Amino acid sequence: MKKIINNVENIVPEMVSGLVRSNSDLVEEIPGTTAVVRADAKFASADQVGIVSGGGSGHEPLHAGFVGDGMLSAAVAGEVFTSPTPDQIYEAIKAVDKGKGVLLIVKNYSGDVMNFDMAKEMAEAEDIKIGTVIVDDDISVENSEFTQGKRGVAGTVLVEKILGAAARAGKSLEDLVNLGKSVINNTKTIGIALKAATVPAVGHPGFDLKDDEIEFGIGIHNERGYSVEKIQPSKQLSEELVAKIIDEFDDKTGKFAVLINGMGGTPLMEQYIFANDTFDNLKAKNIDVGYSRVGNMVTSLDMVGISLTIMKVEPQWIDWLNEPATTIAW
Amino acid sequence: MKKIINNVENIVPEMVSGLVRSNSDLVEEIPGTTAVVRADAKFASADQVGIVSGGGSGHEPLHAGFVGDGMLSAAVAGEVFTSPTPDQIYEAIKAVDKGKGVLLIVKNYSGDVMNFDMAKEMAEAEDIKIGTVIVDDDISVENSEFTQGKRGVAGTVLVEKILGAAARAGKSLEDLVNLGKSVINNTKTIGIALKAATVPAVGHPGFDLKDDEIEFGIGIHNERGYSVEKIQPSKQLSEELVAKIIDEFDDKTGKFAVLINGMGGTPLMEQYIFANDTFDNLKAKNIDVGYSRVGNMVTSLDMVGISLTIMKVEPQWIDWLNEPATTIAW
Amino acid sequence: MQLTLDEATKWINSFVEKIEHNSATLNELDTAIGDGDHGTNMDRGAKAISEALSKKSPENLSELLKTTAFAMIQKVGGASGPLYGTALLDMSKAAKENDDLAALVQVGADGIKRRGQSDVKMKTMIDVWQPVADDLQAGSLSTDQVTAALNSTKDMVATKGRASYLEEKSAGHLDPGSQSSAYLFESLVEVIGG
Amino acid sequence: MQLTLDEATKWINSFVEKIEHNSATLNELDTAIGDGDHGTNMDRGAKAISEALSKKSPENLSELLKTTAFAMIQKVGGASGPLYGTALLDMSKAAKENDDLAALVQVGADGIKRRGQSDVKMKTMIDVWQPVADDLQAGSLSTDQVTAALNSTKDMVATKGRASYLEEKSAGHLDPGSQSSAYLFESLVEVIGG
Ligand SMILES: Nc1ncnc2c1ncn2[C@@H]1O[C@H](COP(=O)(O)OP(=O)(O)O)[C@@H](O)[C@H]1O
Ligand SMILES: Nc1ncnc2c1ncn2[C@@H]1O[C@H](COP(=O)(O)OP(=O)(O)O)[C@@H](O)[C@H]1O
Ligand SMILES: [Mg+2]
Ligand SMILES: [Mg+2]
Ligand SMILES: [Mg+2]
Ligand SMILES: [Mg+2]
Repeated sequence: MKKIINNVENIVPEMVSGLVRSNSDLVEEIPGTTAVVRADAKFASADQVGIVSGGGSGHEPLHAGFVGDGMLSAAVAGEVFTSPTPDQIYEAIKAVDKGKGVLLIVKNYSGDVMNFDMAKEMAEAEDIKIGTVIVDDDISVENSEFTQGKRGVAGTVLVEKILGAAARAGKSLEDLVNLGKSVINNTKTIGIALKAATVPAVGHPGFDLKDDEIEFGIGIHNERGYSVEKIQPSKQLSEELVAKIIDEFDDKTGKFAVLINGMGGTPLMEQYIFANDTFDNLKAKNIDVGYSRVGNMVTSLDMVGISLTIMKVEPQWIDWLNEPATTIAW
Repeated sequence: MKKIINNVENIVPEMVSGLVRSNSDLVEEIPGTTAVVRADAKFASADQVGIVSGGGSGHEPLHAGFVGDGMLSAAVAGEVFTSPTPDQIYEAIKAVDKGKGVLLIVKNYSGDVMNFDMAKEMAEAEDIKIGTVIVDDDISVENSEFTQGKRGVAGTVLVEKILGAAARAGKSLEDLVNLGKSVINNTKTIGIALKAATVPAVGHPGFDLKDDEIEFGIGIHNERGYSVEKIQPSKQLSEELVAKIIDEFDDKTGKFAVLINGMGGTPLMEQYIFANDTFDNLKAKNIDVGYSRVGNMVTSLDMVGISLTIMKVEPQWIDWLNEPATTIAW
Repeated sequence: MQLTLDEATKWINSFVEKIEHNSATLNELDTAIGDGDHGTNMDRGAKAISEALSKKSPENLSELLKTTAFAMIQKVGGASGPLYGTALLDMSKAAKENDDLAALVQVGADGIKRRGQSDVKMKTMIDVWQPVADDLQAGSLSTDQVTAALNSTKDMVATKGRASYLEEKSAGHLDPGSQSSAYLFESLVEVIGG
Repeated sequence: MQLTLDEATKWINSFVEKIEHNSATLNELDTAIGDGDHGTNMDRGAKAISEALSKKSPENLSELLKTTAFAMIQKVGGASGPLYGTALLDMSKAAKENDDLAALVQVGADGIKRRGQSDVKMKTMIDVWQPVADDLQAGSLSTDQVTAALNSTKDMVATKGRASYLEEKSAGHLDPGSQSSAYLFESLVEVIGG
């Protein structure tokens, strides 16, 4: 393993410090934590529901890169691929509560769900109103009562953008929870990997793929997917993902938002080629794309791969996606 | 080689098409070329010197990602790591000339210099005023009359930002050429690679590095650097680069801008850790950082590595760097 | 049997040591069917426990368990942090009234079930905690019993936790949280005798 | 000697073929001391030349050279596009007045020097073009002479083009642009005889 780090234990605090120091007009650290909170001039007077997200590190720019006016109020960074602890989340909640309550956006992983849940219990004990939405957009995993359910992956960033804009527009905590549930229900993602990520503490890729193999349905923490196939041209890769995702929507009319997300080690060049094929494949299925975005948004360390997210959107959601947000990475 | 592409010959047109289709509010293709030009509402009435840049592909988001209000007017994409041809550059020049002339921002590679030069001759034959600035910020290469001179690398994006803002502010072509030369004189970069890039047509990394080796002084087209060393902690890597770069500035007072640039395969996590160490190392040398930026701006396909750019800035330049620009990637 | 403060302190210290010595093994197990960090997570917790206990010696069993719980909650994160944290915090509360070992471990197992919305046979640490609680209730605990509980997770298909995403492919591997729990109860056996 | 349209057409066709067959070799040479694309670049040019010539047969030598030049200028890019393009365009202009082969190749070499701000001994294609022009001027050209010119680039230290960034490390490798130029003049020898 070759990485530009100092030592494995200090990765997260050093990363958060580097992020804050290079963006001190936008964010600041919450003392004693690895959480960051808005530091822009508007924040002091922002009279809105606070929005806190967070999770394990290794998915940068998610979440700290999306803290700012019109998106998240604070983000909590856990250790690499490890949910942050409840006390840190609780500090972030306290830092953003303006008396209107705080919405927690949580990716559906048992660790995240449990730690945010404990933080919620702590905040409620201090009479802070808390709402929670759990993002579970990864349709490569079966959803059933007997399992953990679907994972939360790249769609999270679109959820954060829409809820962030809606919160800025003055929506109540209750409205935001309902909006969030509706957005999440309409968000579906599948990811593929050409090479697994190397967790610094482990030192080698999380799984092996041969030189001509590609794994379909991976998660953002090196979770294996639903099948290993031979590498195919971008056109076919896109075709398979588009077909699988569109199949999940009962209603294929109306507008859709599309996110092509790089996993960290895949250059923009390939993401744009995949985007080009995806526009073709969606057109062939008469899907009307009302919003699109391409880039490294929800990564998995140095994983080589890509994910495709498609969201069925209401007109108002497109406006919220298009509204400017003053963050590091949106 | 595993890449998300269709076939090697179509990489550039498909990439440009994907970029334009996912950002149709910002840019459009110039018909018959792989060049993109501003498509925003403001462009039609923009009464300013046009700014055209371009070069080989593989450095995304450079240059097309920086086309928009306040930055480039058009960008020309050549084949992978290959300068675009004069006819394409000429089309871009024609598409952006508003009668005030066109500034060409060229990275110092013989191919780019010669092709832009031929395009300039073509445009001047049509009575379009042309100014050229040649970016040569890579101080890992010796500059002497007997050589090609220093390469143009990551500093290019800062040059584009400052000149783009200055052009929007109404500066004349002549002023922009002078400003550009002055900015370039004050911009210095060194890059390091942990793994070379794989050019799609070649199919394997451009050079080999052992598991514990790192190459100092690489260019953005797999050009080898000045030394191969054992991998070191980020703190020391940064220390070496900071020392080498700062040494080149005669005057170490005043403000400096800092760009930490990912080469394509290095996650943001490591870039922020390196940024954190760089802030420390600059502080130890009493360097006053007035602007900073971290991210994948000028990449080299899937190269794993990072570059550090430091620019001695005048107060006005900081304002120009901070001004918003409506582009895909700034 | 009653658990004394002295026994519990030895128990926790031995657990800390085992985690520190075996964090690579836990990471490897978690790499196979999770995300490769269970050892790193638990090691962070182990170090936090040592530090907290070295700062201030607990005055009673409940305090010891509470200090241990807080260290886990504040430093581990992931799934295992809130699970071990909840188990130990619930045990700490219960220990104020009752220091019966079997009852305490059952309280811990119940805490994990509540926090994790889970139960036995889901290929989680519960598959070690619950059998151990049962064995203690039945009167004795041996390392063989702990090992048997751990090994029972091997052929299970996970339905909770990260391994559940692998569905059938999760079978054939030990559950990492069960391995760390096995270290916990092997330490207990060392202290209370087989 | 005079260069006829017929000879020149065979020359260019043979060059196109050699480039298409050897693009991988050119990429490999360029990978060692450049950026690995010289074969891909030249192959794009070769295909463009074929296409342009198949669309419309040139009526005279100047037109043939011009068509070839434009194909290179518009399709190759990189350093080699404007260099070959300028050489051929200048040769096309000169061919209107003078069809002496040695004089034409010298015009081409001068065009490369002008466009590239370069000269012999800089480890560029000029180190093939100039010796070949000299040999033709002296009355004959053989593949051995072409090969000798090409091989002379091996030990040179590059001071122009991408290889110059390697400084001393550029020695020990053939210059890729000289290899493609060697193909050009080997094709010429085939046509005009050794
Ligand atoms: N819902 C749950 N109920 C009980 N135990 C669980 C649950 N989810 C996970 N676990 C346990 O946690 C262990 C994983 O811990 P760890 O790797 O530290 O966390 P993460 O999965 O967040 O990376 C699993 O091996 C399993 O024993
Ligand atoms: N300034 C120059 N003058 C003459 N020849 C040059 C010059 N720069 C480059 N070359 C030639 O061009 C060749 C490289 O061409 P190519 O690889 O296609 O372009 P690029 O270097 O842009 O990738 C070199 O091998 C050399 O022969
Ligand atoms: Mg984890
Ligand atoms: Mg090139
Ligand atoms: Mg884990
Ligand atoms: Mg080349």
